[in-house]
Amino acid sequence: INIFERQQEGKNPFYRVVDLTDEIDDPEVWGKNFPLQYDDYKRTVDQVRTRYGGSEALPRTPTSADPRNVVSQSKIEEDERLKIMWAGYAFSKDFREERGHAFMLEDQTLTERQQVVQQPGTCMHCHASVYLPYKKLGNGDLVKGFEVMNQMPYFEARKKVSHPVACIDCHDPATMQLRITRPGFIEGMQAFKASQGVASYDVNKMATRQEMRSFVCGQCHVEYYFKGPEKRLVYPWSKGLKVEDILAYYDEIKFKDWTHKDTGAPALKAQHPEFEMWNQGIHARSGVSCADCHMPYKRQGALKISDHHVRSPLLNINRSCQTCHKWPEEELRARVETIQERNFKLRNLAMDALMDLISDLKRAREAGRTDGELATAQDFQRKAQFYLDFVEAENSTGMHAPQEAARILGESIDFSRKGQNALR
Amino acid sequence: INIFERQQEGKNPFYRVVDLTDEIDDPEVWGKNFPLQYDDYKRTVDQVRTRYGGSEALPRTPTSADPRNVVSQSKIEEDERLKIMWAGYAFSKDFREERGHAFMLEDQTLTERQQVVQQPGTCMHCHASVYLPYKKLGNGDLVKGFEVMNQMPYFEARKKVSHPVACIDCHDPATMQLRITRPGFIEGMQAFKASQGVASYDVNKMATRQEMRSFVCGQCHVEYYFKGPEKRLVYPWSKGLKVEDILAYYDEIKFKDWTHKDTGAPALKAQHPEFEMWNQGIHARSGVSCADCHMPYKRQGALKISDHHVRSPLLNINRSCQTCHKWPEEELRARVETIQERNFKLRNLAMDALMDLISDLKRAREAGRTDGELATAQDFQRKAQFYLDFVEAENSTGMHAPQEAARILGESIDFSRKGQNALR
Amino acid sequence: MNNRILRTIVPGTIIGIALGIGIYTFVYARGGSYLVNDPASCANCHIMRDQYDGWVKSSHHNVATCNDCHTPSGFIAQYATKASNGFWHSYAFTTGDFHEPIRIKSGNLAVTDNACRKCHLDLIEGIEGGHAKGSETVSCLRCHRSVGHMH
Ligand code: HEC
Ligand code: HEC
Ligand code: HEC
Ligand code: HEC
Ligand code: HEC
Ligand code: HEC
Ligand code: HEC
Ligand code: HEC
Ligand code: HEC
Ligand code: HEC
Ligand code: HEC
Ligand code: HEC
Ligand code: HEC
Ligand code: HEC
Ligand SMILES: [Ca+2]
Ligand SMILES: [Ca+2]
Repeated sequence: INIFERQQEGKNPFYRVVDLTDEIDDPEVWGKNFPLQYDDYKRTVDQVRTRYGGSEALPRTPTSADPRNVVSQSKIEEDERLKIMWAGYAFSKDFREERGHAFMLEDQTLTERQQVVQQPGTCMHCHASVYLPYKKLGNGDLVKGFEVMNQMPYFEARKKVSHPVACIDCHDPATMQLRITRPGFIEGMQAFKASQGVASYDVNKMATRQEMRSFVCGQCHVEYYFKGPEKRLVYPWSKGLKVEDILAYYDEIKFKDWTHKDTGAPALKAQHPEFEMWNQGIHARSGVSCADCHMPYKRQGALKISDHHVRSPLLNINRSCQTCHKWPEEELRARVETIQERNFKLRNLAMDALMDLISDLKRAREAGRTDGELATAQDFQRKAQFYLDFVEAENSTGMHAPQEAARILGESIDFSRKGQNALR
Repeated sequence: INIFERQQEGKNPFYRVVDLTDEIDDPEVWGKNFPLQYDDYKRTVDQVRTRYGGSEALPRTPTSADPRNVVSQSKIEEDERLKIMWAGYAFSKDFREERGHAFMLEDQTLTERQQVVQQPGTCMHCHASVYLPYKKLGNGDLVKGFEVMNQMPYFEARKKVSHPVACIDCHDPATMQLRITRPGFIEGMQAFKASQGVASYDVNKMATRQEMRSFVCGQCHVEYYFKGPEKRLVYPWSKGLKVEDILAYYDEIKFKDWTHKDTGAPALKAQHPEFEMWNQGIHARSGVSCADCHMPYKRQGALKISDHHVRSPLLNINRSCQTCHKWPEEELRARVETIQERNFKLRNLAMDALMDLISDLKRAREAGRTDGELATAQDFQRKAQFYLDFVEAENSTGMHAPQEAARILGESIDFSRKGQNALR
Repeated sequence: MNNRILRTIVPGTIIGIALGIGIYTFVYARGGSYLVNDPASCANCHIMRDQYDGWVKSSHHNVATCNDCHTPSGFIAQYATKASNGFWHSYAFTTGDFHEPIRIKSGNLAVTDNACRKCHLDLIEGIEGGHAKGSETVSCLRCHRSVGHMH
């Protein structure tokens, strides 16, 4: 019975129930043709915690302003030093552990950061299914639509979208091939490739299938900033993907995210540079993609499908890691945790060093020293903080590139302590 | 005929030409039974440089005091900061890149460090075939002989030995099985295992064959010190093998190698902790032994043997790495060099930080501050220097445990810079 | 019913059902494939497809079939292994109750490690330590895991 089913399944990969077009963005409709993928996709509502990742489902009393009855743990409460690092910036108000894709739109809409700053429509790029909305706003032109939405106030843009990331954002409806739909990534890759001597790179034409299995994630899991009054979303890769390349870029254009409240430093906030960090690691170098670990193949009868329940690989070690690594599950978990623990300890040292610098700077300022005198130390703070945050905000706790993450933390410590010395 | 010969070889791999006993230490005699291994063993005289390892054969004019006409490059000339780190210690006089096993005895005898300090016979433990000499001096008791030689002056002990590490030091002549002949390692492992709750560990009885393929190297490639007036060789592992465990041990017994000339700090010199560092890495965790990479199997006629030309794996990538890693040779070299370069850059930052601390301390001392006032900063120097040296003296340039090495360097930077702060 | 009877009947029933299912699969899904030597027959179970595809491209596909590496030498031992694996794999396949990706278990791993020696004994006599009677043997698979089929 089971076997018969399996032999049948083996022969007939999918039933075409509806005709998908580029105008349909509701995943439920796509799910009619691909019920297995859709079922898993819906499971991104699950919340399970790992040692350093996953997320915890914390009950909360809904209010009219924020109807969520479950949120994930607050990172700034877990480590109060973060509030000091981000003093004067919205992140010191509310910053939580990220959770599954199903929540992206509501978590963005409801974060208390929205109450502190007026955000632009640009935010939507990575928290909603914007492919169709962009095309509509741009009269068929994706990039034009992107530009239009960028300049809307957040809550106006919010009305134009209705789903978190959906099938249409990663797939071509006709062939189901992967595709890149995000202008930010298309332009970012172009700039990056140009820096390597490749002119007019077109990701949708020139990327290999295996590359696409990471690039679809690189659409959002990257460091970014909003450029100019048009609030254009830009991935700062024109000098390279390493932390020093990105900082050099920001320095060149004299960009800052905010001025640190206690010290006056022109500070930067690094944000989820998973793609950049992964690029420095041994897995990327070995051709292992994000999807290999976060959407591993699973067997459904005779079919092998990609697990669309995107989540921490530690919740699925056998499929995520054991295809390549013949070690027992417990051993693999222990390996990851050894790497993460080492990373976390060094991150804590770097955090302490930064706290020391901030408190020295603050005291110097209170003692009446001018910004001119403090400039060197402030610049060290900018650097130290960006490096530290680059690892802190990277959600793998060092796993995506262990040696590189430790190197960056080591340099961050050096910057913080040199900043202190500059105050002598 | 050729084929016939090979078939014979295959069936009867070892021609027993001589009867080996525990009284024969001349490798040439062992070589009669095992000509293939002996041929390779002799090739450790080769000198070839890799990016960060191997060694360079520099011609030199022999003198009566030092008849060597070839030496390897001087590390303290390549990086003058080393002289400052070791000011007042023999290493600031002469310290060279290590080369093949064939040179170990002459390099030890002729290093200029010998002219600066009176060394004890203990040195011999790791630079000569001491198994038979120890047994003779101890009337058949290895450990007793060890104790006797430790207390001789170096040049008296020197007369008791005649070969660099030889077959008898790693092999049982009757079975050719690996064995541990070095009291330092036997006792060190006992202390280490005791710290893990294993009582009276006997390495020769309890180690697996695969462990022995690393332990024979761990006899010498380790951190050590000479204990007490008996100059007993001790491996400081009773709290564990990590750098912080070893430092905690030295702190507890208030041990120092010397007093830093410029700063008065009670300094430590770390020495070739390959075994300790390898232990923290992913290869050790995966059961990959020193011999797997440094003595890989090679095919010689119809036989497969262990390559006794112990050397940098980068000179033999196809056999050393490619059985496990199916990447092209150039790619594997690039991977190693990426790891090493990252390590080397961070090491340079840590070195600069240490130089800053030393010069601050020196100035403070010259300004008349007392050792009492400087004690905290001096202790930071001790720590920073030991951590840095632990990576610097570890000869793989980070390769044996990339993340761990970077973590240690990061902490070293923190210590140096905190030392500077303590002087404010 | 008291516990003792339960303890006999329940497992008995389960074994009975299992046997039934196992035998059903053995026949229907060609679990008997185990008894022949054609590698393609192992791939009858689509679950063995990866290994089959890997084997086709491996250094050994001209010289060794699945059974050369996955059954011990000697007629009885060979068929005992085949029958036992044939039955349990059929059972596992039907119930779907097995670890994925499939992992070779220690018993079968030992069979395979020994299989290398069937063909390569001459070559490895040196490293096995002709003189080291009774010492541990080398595990070939530590370095050569992928010779039969890339995983
Ligand atoms: C070698 C496997 C591997 C690859 C390849 C990989 N990751 Fe990860 N990733 C992990 C592991 C392991 C963690 C840690 C999970 C944890 O701590 O629970 C992680 C964590 C994450 C997290 C945080 C998850 C959580 O549970 O909080 C995100 C987001 C992430 N990775 C995205 C990416 C992206 C994007 C890429 C590609 C650019 C990528 N990963 C490539 C293994 C991988
Ligand atoms: C459209 C933007 C977008 C794309 C494309 C995207 N992500 Fe995400 N991802 C997010 C956002 C936003 C969150 C956080 C949601 C929240 O916390 O509410 C997230 C969360 C995650 C998490 C954390 C889950 C947890 O339990 O902590 C993982 C893992 C992850 N993404 C991996 C991936 C991978 C792998 C891909 C590509 C296959 C991918 N993402 C593609 C935006 C995206
Ligand atoms: C370049 C893509 C991108 C843009 C643009 C973006 N996000 Fe996100 N956001 C992500 C990803 C990826 C995650 C999950 C990883 C993480 O939390 O570190 C995330 C997580 C979040 C979360 C959940 C975790 C937390 O921080 O509490 C909130 C809230 C959020 N974003 C709000 C916003 C807001 C507000 C904006 C606009 C100012 C914005 N995002 C713009 C990609 C983006
Ligand atoms: C964040 C990106 C992302 C989203 C959103 C997404 N997919 Fe996928 N999907 C992938 C990736 C990556 C693959 C693997 C493609 C490959 O290997 O070439 C894939 C593969 C597939 C395949 C091919 C068979 C398989 O499982 O490998 C189907 C069918 C599919 N997805 C359907 C869907 C449906 C239906 C939805 C919406 C419910 C959806 N996908 C949403 C990234 C995504
Ligand atoms: C598609 C193959 C593949 C997958 C899936 C994969 N890895 Fe790896 N992994 C590799 C390769 C290749 C290397 C590099 C070493 C080599 O060449 O064998 C590696 C190296 C490692 C290392 C050593 C590198 C280091 O940074 O210390 C660890 C640990 C590791 N992987 C853990 C994991 C874990 C945990 C997962 C699942 C979350 C995973 N891997 C998934 C292929 C993979
Ligand atoms: C995974 C393979 C691997 C293992 C296992 C390994 N090493 Fe290495 N080792 C290397 C590589 C690669 C280098 C760097 C060589 C270079 O830079 O030329 C190195 C360098 C060295 C060097 C310096 C060599 C030189 O050419 O200057 C020594 C000494 C050394 N290792 C000893 C050991 C010892 C002792 C062990 C076991 C405790 C060990 N290694 C385990 C790969 C390994
Ligand atoms: C008796 C002590 C002793 C033992 C045992 C020993 N070594 Fe060494 N090894 C040395 C010394 C001393 C040197 C440096 C010789 C010199 O520079 O003159 C050295 C040098 C080396 C080098 C550097 C070669 C180069 O070209 O730079 C490597 C690699 C090495 N050993 C690996 C090993 C491995 C692997 C083992 C075990 C199979 C091992 N050693 C066992 C003492 C030992
Ligand atoms: C615990 C084992 C051990 C002891 C004891 C030991 N050595 Fe070594 N020695 C080594 C190893 C291993 C190397 C090769 C690795 C390296 O150079 O870092 C080496 C390298 C050397 C070298 C060549 C590189 C250099 O430093 O210029 C000299 C010279 C040397 N030792 C002298 C001595 C002297 C003098 C003593 C006694 C005070 C001594 N050794 C005691 C293990 C030892
Ligand atoms: C520094 C340690 C060391 C020295 C010195 C040494 N060997 Fe070995 N030898 C090994 C190791 C490690 C093996 C691998 C043993 C195993 O796998 O169990 C080995 C294996 C052998 C074998 C078994 C066959 C093979 O090649 O694997 C023979 C025979 C042998 N050595 C002979 C010699 C002879 C003759 C000498 C002296 C000329 C010598 N060895 C010196 C470490 C050493
Ligand atoms: C006997 C098997 C074996 C040998 C020989 C071996 N390795 Fe590995 N290597 C591994 C294993 C196992 C891992 C861990 C990842 C995994 O589980 O696949 C690994 C991981 C790695 C990694 C990723 C870990 C990291 O620290 O980034 C690199 C790079 C690597 N090896 C390079 C080498 C080089 C270079 C050599 C030769 C000098 C070598 N290996 C020899 C088995 C081996
Ligand atoms: C009836 C379907 C089927 C056929 C036909 C089949 N296998 Fe399997 N095989 C399985 C299943 C299911 C498993 C997983 C069993 C488990 O993990 O308990 C498996 C596991 C294995 C394992 C590793 C599991 C272990 O217990 O060590 C080996 C080796 C293996 N098969 C070899 C073969 C060979 C060789 C053939 C052909 C002669 C073959 N198989 C034919 C279904 C099959
Ligand atoms: C039925 C006989 C047979 C069995 C069983 C067998 N081999 Fe082989 N093997 C051969 C022959 C014949 C060759 C030469 C093939 C060639 O030249 O392409 C070979 C070649 C090799 C090679 C060199 C080619 C390569 O892939 O690198 C290795 C290594 C090897 N075998 C290892 C093993 C191991 C390990 C096992 C057990 C898991 C094994 N063999 C089982 C017959 C066998
Ligand atoms: C520690 C790693 C290691 C282990 C364990 C190991 N081998 Fe190998 N083997 C190698 C290396 C390296 C080579 C390549 C030798 C060369 O190229 O000269 C090799 C080569 C071979 C070859 C091919 C020789 C040729 O070139 O034709 C065969 C066959 C082989 N091994 C069989 C075995 C068998 C059988 C075992 C178990 C008894 C085994 N090996 C254990 C590393 C290993
Ligand atoms: C030359 C030897 C050789 C041949 C031929 C061979 N295998 Fe294997 N097989 C192995 C080895 C070795 C392993 C263990 C792999 C591991 O542990 O990574 C294995 C493991 C397996 C497993 C368990 C999966 C795993 O990775 O643990 C299955 C299933 C299997 N083989 C099926 C087959 C089938 C079907 C064939 C024929 C098409 C075949 N094998 C031919 C050597 C061989
Ligand atoms: Ca999370
Ligand atoms: Ca060297």
